[in-house]
Amino acid sequence: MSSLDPTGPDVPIARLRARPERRLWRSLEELARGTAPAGPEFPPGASAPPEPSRRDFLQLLGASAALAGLAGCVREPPEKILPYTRRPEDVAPGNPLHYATAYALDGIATGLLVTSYEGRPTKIEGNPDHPSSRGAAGVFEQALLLSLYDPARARAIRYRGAGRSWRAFLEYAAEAVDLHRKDGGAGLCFLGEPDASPLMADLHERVLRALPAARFFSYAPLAEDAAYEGARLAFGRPLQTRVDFSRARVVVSLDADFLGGGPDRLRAAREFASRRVPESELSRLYVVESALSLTGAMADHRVRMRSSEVVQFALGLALELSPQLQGGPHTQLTATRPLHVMARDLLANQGRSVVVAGARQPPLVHALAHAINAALGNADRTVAYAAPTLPDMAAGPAALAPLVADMRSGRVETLVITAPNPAYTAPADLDFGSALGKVPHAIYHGLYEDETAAQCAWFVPATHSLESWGDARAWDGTVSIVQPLIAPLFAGVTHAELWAAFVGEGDRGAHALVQDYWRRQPGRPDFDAFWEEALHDGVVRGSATRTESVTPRWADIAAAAAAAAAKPTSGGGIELNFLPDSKVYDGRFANNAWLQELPDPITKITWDNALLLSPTTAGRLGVESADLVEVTLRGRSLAAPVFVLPGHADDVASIALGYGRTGLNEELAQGVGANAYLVRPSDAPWFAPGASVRKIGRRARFAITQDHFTMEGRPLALVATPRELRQHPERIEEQRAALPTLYDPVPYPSYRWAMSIDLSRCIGCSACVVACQAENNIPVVGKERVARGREMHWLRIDRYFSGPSALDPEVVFQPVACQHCENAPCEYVCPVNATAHSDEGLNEMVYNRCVGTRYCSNNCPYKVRRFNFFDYVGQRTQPERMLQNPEVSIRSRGVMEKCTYCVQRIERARIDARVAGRTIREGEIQTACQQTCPTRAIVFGSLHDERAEVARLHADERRYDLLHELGTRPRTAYLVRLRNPNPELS
Amino acid sequence: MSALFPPWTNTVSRFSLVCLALGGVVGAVLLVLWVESPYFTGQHGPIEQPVQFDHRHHVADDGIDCRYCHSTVETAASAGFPALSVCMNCHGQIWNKSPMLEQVRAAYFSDRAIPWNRVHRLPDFVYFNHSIHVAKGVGCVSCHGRVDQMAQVTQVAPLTMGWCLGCHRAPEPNLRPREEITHLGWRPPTDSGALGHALVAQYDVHTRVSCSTCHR
Amino acid sequence: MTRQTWVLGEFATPQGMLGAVRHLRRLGYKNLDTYSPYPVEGSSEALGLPRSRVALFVLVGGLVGATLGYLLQYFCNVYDFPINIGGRPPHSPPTFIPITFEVGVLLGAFSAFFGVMALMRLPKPYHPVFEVEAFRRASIDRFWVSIAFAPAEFEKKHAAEELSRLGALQVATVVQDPASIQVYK
Amino acid sequence: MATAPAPHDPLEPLPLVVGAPDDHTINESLFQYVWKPTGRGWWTVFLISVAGVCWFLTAVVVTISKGIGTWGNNIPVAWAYGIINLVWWIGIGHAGTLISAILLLFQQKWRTSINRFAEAMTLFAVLCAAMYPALHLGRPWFAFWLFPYPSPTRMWPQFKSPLTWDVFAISTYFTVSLLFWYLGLIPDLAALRDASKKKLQRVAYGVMALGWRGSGRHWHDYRLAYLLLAGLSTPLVLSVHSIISWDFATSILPGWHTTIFPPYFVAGAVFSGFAMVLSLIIPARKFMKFEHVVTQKHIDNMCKVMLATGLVVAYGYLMEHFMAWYGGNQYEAFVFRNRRGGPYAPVFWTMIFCNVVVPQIFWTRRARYNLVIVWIASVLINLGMWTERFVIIVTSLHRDFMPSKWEMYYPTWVDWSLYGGTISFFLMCFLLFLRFLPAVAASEIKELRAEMVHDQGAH
Repeated sequence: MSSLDPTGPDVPIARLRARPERRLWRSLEELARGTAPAGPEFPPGASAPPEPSRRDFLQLLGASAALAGLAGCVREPPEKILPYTRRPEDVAPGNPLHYATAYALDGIATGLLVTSYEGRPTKIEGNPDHPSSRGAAGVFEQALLLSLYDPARARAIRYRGAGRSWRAFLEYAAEAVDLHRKDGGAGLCFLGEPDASPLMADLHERVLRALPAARFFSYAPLAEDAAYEGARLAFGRPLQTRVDFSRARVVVSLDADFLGGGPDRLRAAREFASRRVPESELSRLYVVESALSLTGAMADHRVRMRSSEVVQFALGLALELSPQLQGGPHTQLTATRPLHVMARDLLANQGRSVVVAGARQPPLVHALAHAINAALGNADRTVAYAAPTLPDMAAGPAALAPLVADMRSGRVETLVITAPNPAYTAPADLDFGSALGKVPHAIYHGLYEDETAAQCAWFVPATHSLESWGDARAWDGTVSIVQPLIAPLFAGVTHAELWAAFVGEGDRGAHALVQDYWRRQPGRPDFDAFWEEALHDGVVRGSATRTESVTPRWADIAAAAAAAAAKPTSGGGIELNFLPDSKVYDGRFANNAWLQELPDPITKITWDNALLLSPTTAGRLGVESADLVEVTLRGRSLAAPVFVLPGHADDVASIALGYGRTGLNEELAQGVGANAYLVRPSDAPWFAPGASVRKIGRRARFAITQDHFTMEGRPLALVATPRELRQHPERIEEQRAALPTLYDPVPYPSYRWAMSIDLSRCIGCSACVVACQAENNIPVVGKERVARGREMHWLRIDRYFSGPSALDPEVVFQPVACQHCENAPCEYVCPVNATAHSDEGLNEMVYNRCVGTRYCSNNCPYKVRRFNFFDYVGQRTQPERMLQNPEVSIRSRGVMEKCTYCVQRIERARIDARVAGRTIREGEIQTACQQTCPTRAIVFGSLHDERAEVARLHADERRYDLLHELGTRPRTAYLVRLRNPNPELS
Repeated sequence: MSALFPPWTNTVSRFSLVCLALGGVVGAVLLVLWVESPYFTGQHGPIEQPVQFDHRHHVADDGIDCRYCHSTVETAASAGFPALSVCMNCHGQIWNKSPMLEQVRAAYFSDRAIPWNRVHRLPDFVYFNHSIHVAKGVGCVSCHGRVDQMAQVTQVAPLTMGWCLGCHRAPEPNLRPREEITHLGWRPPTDSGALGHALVAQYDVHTRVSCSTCHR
Repeated sequence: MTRQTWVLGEFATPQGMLGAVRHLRRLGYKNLDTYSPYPVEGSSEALGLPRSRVALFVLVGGLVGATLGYLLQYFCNVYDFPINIGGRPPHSPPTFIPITFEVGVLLGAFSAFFGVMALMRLPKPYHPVFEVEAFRRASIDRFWVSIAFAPAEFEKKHAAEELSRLGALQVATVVQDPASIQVYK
Repeated sequence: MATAPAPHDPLEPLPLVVGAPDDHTINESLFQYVWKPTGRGWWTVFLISVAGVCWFLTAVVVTISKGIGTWGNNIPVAWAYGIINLVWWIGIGHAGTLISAILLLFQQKWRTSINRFAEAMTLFAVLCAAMYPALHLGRPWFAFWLFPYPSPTRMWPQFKSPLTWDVFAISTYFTVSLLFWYLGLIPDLAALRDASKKKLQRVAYGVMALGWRGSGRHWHDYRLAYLLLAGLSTPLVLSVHSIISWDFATSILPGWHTTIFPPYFVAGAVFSGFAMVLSLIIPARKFMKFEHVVTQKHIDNMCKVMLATGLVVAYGYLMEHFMAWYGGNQYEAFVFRNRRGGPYAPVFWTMIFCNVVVPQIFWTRRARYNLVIVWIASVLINLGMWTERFVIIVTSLHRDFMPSKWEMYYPTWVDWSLYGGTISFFLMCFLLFLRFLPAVAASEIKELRAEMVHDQGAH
């Protein structure tokens, strides 16, 4: 049926193949050959950047799709049907299939469950069986889909710009290996990103067996070297720290954004959130940091300070808490009040607390954290240690220096780069780009022909993770097999294939490589069964690495502490902070429109990064938000717009990495934001003193989705302490008590769909926003239109600053989508019945009936309705159309749209249930936002069954209705955000 | 004579006024009728297909069940358009030399899909699901007509929303025992009303007219 | 059209015209009519016209319109396709009032306009009186009186003389038959 | 065009018709410009307005081909210029009906010489207004869905929506105004038919006159019908702007959701309508030499009406702000604080100046007698009433319940072109009307004169 396949005959599904007797994944492997559409199919520059000119061109391109809304009243020529020539066994057109796979970011994998229609992956979810995911997925995982179909991805293998075949490259690689044999491969270097993949480790060894002198380097701009160094300092060997926040009653974060970043953030968020609700013993979070992070936003007490002062703070804490360090040098740090209180709170919760140090902090802070945890007896209770999952623990900017030195001195003849875009991400002082010029045989393997590709002789396009065979390991070591969801859309080879080329196996195909590796592993009598299970579950059971108990080396720590204490706190000037970006990470996602248009959780800025300053500092510098300034650090300078952020530390400027890309083909990324790598020093990659900020005089224009910070004293996102909740239940009661009405209640005999959102659990990570965008075919509109207030996200996360001081605000997040009011104000103003109520209480939006008066939006007090001001469908390029969810209508120009509670999922579940002659089970329907939510803040279900969790939450003491006094009777209920401040501090 | 207008202008003026008035009304009425006419809804004769596939022969003569070719009708939204391999299951053995089937064989062996022309087309914003209708006892014939008597398939139902609503508001007349779903010639027993109501109860038929039933 | 004769008299003032009409009526003349550039007070009484029926038309039209207006809304939103709109009852009289009123006014206005056109037998671009060239001033600054005769009781002479005696500035006679039309002075 | 205050005895009422012209001269003086060739002045203004209309059409094409995105609208400000201009034009239209219908019912003689003029203005204003509801739709090609007709989808309009009411109100208003206007035109068309020299003109006006011959039997029904139409128009005109105001009043938006809107919108409509009549008729009477029928008396009266309605409007503003403060609803209170001191405060204070301060000058006779002052004031009041709609619509929308979705609204060139375009269209229609149709109801003037003569004869 046409409606199930909006891409029509363009999709090469007719060429899918399957041998009935084979397993599904084999059919996918077959699928992995020969379905790559021809390059010329795509118009030049079809990646739809937000400039109008190209948009016009693309409107013509997509005119047919844009007419979808008209289809009802226009007779069209007969539509073509392209059936399979041989239908794969398990594929019923219109019925999705789900495959387990995994995606590794900086080498650590998150398990995924991917939905696929007729061989087109259309949605990504977390894999419930995977330890790091537990069914959740973050913004990066959710947005993978778009980069898979990104038309800007590299299309061909090139040698000095000219197209080459994979075969040609293999010959070249073989020659290279022969050449290097003479000196054992001394001139051969591999630069990869940290990777826990067993297969890659194996290839690594095999290359060394052939060429013992070959050298392997790892580089990731956001690598967490300091953590391993800290462990080495504390325990004598690098160890991986695993925190179990679900056991911690008191959490002290020393500049650690464990909710917003880090390899295991999804699990951390889940566990942390589980302690933020009254059902469990409420935990208390202290955060010490400079720039306001997601973790800082969740803090019960937050202490702003320069990143460089955190070490002193940690020292002070350690001295109070760990007797083993007593008698050490007395730090000149004037111990602040919160420090003592924190210390007391930690002491009161020995074995039930945890101190975590941030990756941005130097090793000593990590060591001190370990020391404190040991002193408090938290080790093996809330925090455990294990052998690192990552083989290469020195991967930060510093680790890159020796390689660059060799490159300059010409000692590197052949350099195989698989690390993402080092020429861009390498610190400026290394000048990796020019060094690369000195390497005669540079081979770059990447998704895009980016800044690095431009400097390399050879370019080999990489397959996207969803197109690749391979394996990966989770933070706890659990192995996942990475299986492809679709044949490479553009010519590409996997990381493994590339390295295999240097052991003469480059032509075997990634599938063979990974399968052979695992076939060779001992202890698997029935390999096929193992393999099948591993693919099906997405994890290899019992492959997690075991934790071990260790004891700190107090003397070493004390010595290091003494040294640090002796060292005066870093000098004057402004301290420049470098932050991982919440959206483009280190810049690798810069061409992903979903992420670029996603509002930053804290600043709500889209399509940009900014130099963050505290109100005080901004005042002192005489700048305000959107002023362009020149930041100078160690003689290197950078122009960036200022954003004044409450809660930011004084005399500190923070800027996110990953912007200001100049990638050749990544048109979306080009010129978005400022490139902080240009001023990032390799010896101080996270924060450096002595920066100066000078006002340029020009102003930038931010596209901010929420430029008003406060709630204006309105009862929107309610916050309370458990005590207030006990003492003043009426304050919540009056936000939910039934209001008088003239109307007879409308009966809802069967299901009564409803949602609840627990503000205590929501950490504002925004994964739900991207999930919603992916599930519901929500268009991207570009910076200009976001700035005009025309963003299309059905679900937005409001961020409010509250509290007495604008310098130390309390932050609260509130996801707001259509509330599905039973007395919906939007409905009675629609002149054409385009929005109406279903017999189960859904507020339905009928796109094909909408004429676009926009009256409903005016009358929606929550302002959650979105309008198609232009023809956005027409702007979607061919590959982008392939990712559209066939279960959701494409909206034409001029119609309203909004959250539907994922009605397509409800209807599918209903039909499945009714065909099977049963009712829909509790939990059978998950909305996209709910399914991806790392903290389980969103719950969906039917109120007609009191046992349903959503019904329980609707009856919760913390439940309230948004803008309750209007009497709209929303079906979405909110649960009051709980704070657990320390009485001594409040 | 000095009158500005000759006498006949009286008749003309009145006549033209009447025409003006009637013209508007009649035009509107015709428009309303036209959009529901077979010509507009597409019930206007068969649609040419690349291959002369004759349902009369396959269904009536050979007695092949609908589900043999449209195999996902009970499990999926789409009834399933038969893959060429399905054709070849039989025509690999019989008529495997027939020139009529040359195109089919060529397509099959060259692995190229034959571009058929859609006959029953719903707009893209309508989500029709075969499986649920079949499961609740709606026969193929109710919407597709006596395909077993069609040389080339023709759209017999208007497929307008009004037509859909008709059945969703009163499904009884269109229900039949599940085992008769694909039996195109099936006639309900004398008092079809009673059977309809019985089946509604038996199959727990619960037709909905909420927008999201079909529009998402 | 049967043979008919019109005798027309032109007067300088409305008073003259009215006087003439009253007199002629007293003499028992039927089928009198007056012509003036603007409505002249008392002409209706002079012509002895009954109460106009336009008012009745408007009343009926308005009531019918209002009823239709309400029924239309009731049929659409309550009877034919009731939909749950924001939890409001499908049949909510208050919200039906505005359209009921508007449709009432619309039909009322239509019946007033087309009603009066029908009563005046307009449009009628041709009328025998237009045969008299001088009659053109009837819409500008002159006041005319006409007497129409069926062929049976044709008293052209007397009528013309009466009009002149009553002070008509000029008198004209239009004799209209299927064949030809003559104008006598 | 300033004429010094006419020296005359204040006890003596101002004349409605200057001098004692006979019917013939009235006829000649009122129709002369239909016969004599058009002057250069007319052509200049006309061509300018035609150019404006072409510009308007380009803006329309852009809007329809590219989408509402070419306007400045956004979420939350989903309505802006489209609706502002709609309300403004409808309001202007109201004076016409008021003058011709209500003043007729109240037997105000002074309506006679300006009603035709005002009715024409009504028609063209409503035409301009009616364009916006269609244009501002996201999918204007489906505008017909707002009308109830049996469709294959079996869907009907939703009659609880004020927008559906608008459809009926505006179309009814236009139709009734047209009938009323045309019925009034008929005797004058007949007069033109008979008085014109050129054959072509005679035939053209003859066709339009439908064969009217001023028969006493016709006048008998005609007068009643005309009166009844006036009787129907009077509640209609009140209902139309009330319904327009319900577009806002029935919503839940702070600043919109208020019961005072209907009366205050109607008053505002009359206010702006009279302002528009004045700003048009003051030049017109000059250039078309109507001073003898459109006298100082008329202008004086209209100024007084504006003063009165202006005071009602001022009271409306006062009440809004008072209730916002007194009602103690924080959302309502904020919206009005935001109007006074928010980013759009300049527009708000312009409104206060034009609609509240300016009309006060009409307390003095000197101001009412100085045509320059009157004209400038009336133009300012038109501007003021436009800003009023801007304030009501934009300031209420751009900061409503959720501070997280507050946005600013800035119009685009398309917005401005559409606004300027309708003004040109209005002007064009008006010039054509002045050129080809009797702008003053001659037969009614004659009747009026006759009555005056009669009255004088009486005492």
